[in-house]
Amino acid sequence: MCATGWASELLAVGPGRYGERVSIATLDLDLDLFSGPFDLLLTLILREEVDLMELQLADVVLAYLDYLETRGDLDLETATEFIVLIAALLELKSRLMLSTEDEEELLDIEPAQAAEELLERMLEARRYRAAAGHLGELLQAEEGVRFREAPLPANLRKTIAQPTDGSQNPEILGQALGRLLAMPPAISLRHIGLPRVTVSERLAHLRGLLRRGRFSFDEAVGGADRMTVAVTLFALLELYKRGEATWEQEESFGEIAVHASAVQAPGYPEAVAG
Amino acid sequence: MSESLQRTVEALLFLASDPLSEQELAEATECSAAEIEAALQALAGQYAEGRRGIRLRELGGGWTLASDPAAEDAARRLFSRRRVATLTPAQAETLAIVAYLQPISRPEITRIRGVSADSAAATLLERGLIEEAGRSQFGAVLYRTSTQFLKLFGLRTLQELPDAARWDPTPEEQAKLRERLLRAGEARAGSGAPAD
Amino acid sequence: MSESLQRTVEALLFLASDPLSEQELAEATECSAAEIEAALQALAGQYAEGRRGIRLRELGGGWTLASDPAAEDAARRLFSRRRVATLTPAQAETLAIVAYLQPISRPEITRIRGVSADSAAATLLERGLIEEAGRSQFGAVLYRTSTQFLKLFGLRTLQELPDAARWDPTPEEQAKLRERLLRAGEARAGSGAPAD
Repeated sequence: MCATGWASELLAVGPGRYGERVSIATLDLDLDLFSGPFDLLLTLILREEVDLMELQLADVVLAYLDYLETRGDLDLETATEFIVLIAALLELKSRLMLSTEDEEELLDIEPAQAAEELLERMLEARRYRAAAGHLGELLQAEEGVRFREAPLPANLRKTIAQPTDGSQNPEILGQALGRLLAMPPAISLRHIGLPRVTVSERLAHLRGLLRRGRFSFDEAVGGADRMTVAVTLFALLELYKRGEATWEQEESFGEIAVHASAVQAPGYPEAVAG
Repeated sequence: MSESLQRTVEALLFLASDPLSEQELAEATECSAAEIEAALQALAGQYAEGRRGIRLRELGGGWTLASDPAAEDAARRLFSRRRVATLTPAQAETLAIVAYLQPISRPEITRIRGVSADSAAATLLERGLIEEAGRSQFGAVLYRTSTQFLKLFGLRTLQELPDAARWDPTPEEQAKLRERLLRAGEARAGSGAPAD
Repeated sequence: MSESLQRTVEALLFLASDPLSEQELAEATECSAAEIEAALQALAGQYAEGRRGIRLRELGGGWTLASDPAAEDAARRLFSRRRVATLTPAQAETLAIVAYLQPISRPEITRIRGVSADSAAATLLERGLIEEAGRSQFGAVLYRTSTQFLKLFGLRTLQELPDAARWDPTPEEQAKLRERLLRAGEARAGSGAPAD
């Protein structure tokens, strides 16, 4: 690979095409050239300023399957790598899709900073890919050089002095064992960011509100995340089933007024919407 | 005298499968560093390219004998196996990361590559191109390249590897990349429905 | 032409660890028996006694290269010194696991280390520090330390092994050594990616 030209080469590709659904065919990617998600992503972003959201990953998979077929041999390792790569792209893509909706929640870093970090990681991956190319050339240059790998002649083997008794310190064994006893630090699951909210918590919350009289569903979930809203709805249905609460809604998407059931037997509510 | 030392050095190089450092040769022959250096120089003259089927090479921090590549066709017929299987892209990349950043743990290699390096690392270990180098403070096994790696890749030391920064884009190119990345991000925030 | 054949024959003899017959050489080089004979004769002249540290010998119906016996003292010093070489981190870990938990199978050692111990165990076996001790109920070979191990580490019995509690990072943990090692090993292998 050319040492410096790749970036300008990639940068020189044509104008952007926003609003179009980009397929792998129009990108004309040589899949042989990619070795990791950063690598592919870098090229995708540089080429035609492709938005990852516009790219159909299914097309990438199909193109790759075609490519494998034309090559004739199914290299399991390469195929596995590709699956991992697509999974990584899917994850990236789903994050991008989420980020437009829940910007405040998920984007706790500035776009500029995010771009900077992404750029750094892509360049790092690129750097070692280039270094790998160089290693390949070195290995190629040594083609045909072999080394002798014969055991020592028997007469020599017999006369080699054995290490003397007590020459090794048993403390190294205790030390090694101590290192193995150390538990690795627990992995942080913070980035998954699942809010934990249980139905019983929301049941208690709703019952508390019910004791004060009528309330609107919006009041009950004011400012909560989607997961909490969903679980609160479950809790409300549960209260209805038990005959503790019922609700009214004047119009579609209108306010849902919740109040204690007049009778303790289940009946049908007027509308359920939200 | 110096001729007998030269013969002894040649015999040791023939017997050892790993490269021998000048210090090891000096200790084994009970000679001075200068004498060893002279003997190696004389040997190098004898083994000058094109005169012998064996070559004297300075590799992996020492000296070693290797076959002349001209004999490769015959060697392949005789031993019916390839010298070194070529590396897959994943293996080459993992090897490059270990070579430049050693000692380095598997999770760290995975972070840089963006995909798991476990199977590639296992193959490199099995082929003796990388080896363990202790553990990180969190208990992850660290890896470094081996003497075997230097030998097979024709390197005397790791310092012979070119600076990895030479493959980075120029500051101007980086600025352009940054700009494009930012613009792609802005367009994304403004653009409509996702494709799939 | 005959000089290039001579070099190829020399390379093949250098690479082979066993004697090569003239027929094998003829097949590998795709030359006639007469040509091989001539090449060997010319080589024998080059390798005439007293001129080189390597000798060409006819042995068991074939030809082989061998080191000059005059270099034997130096070779003994070289390889004895290498033999005493300290244990690599992987070998020390593997040996410690065998020493404290013996008898123990290779899969179990791997589980504790989080990475394969095959090459380390092979070296320890070859150096006579560990030995086989029957098979586990699942058919895996079990290992224990050898008498040679006790001697090398200056121990009379295994009871003299230092108390591992001295290096225990979490002495408050109550479970048995074996269970704790397995748990920590599995956490290392399973977690995979503590960012370090």
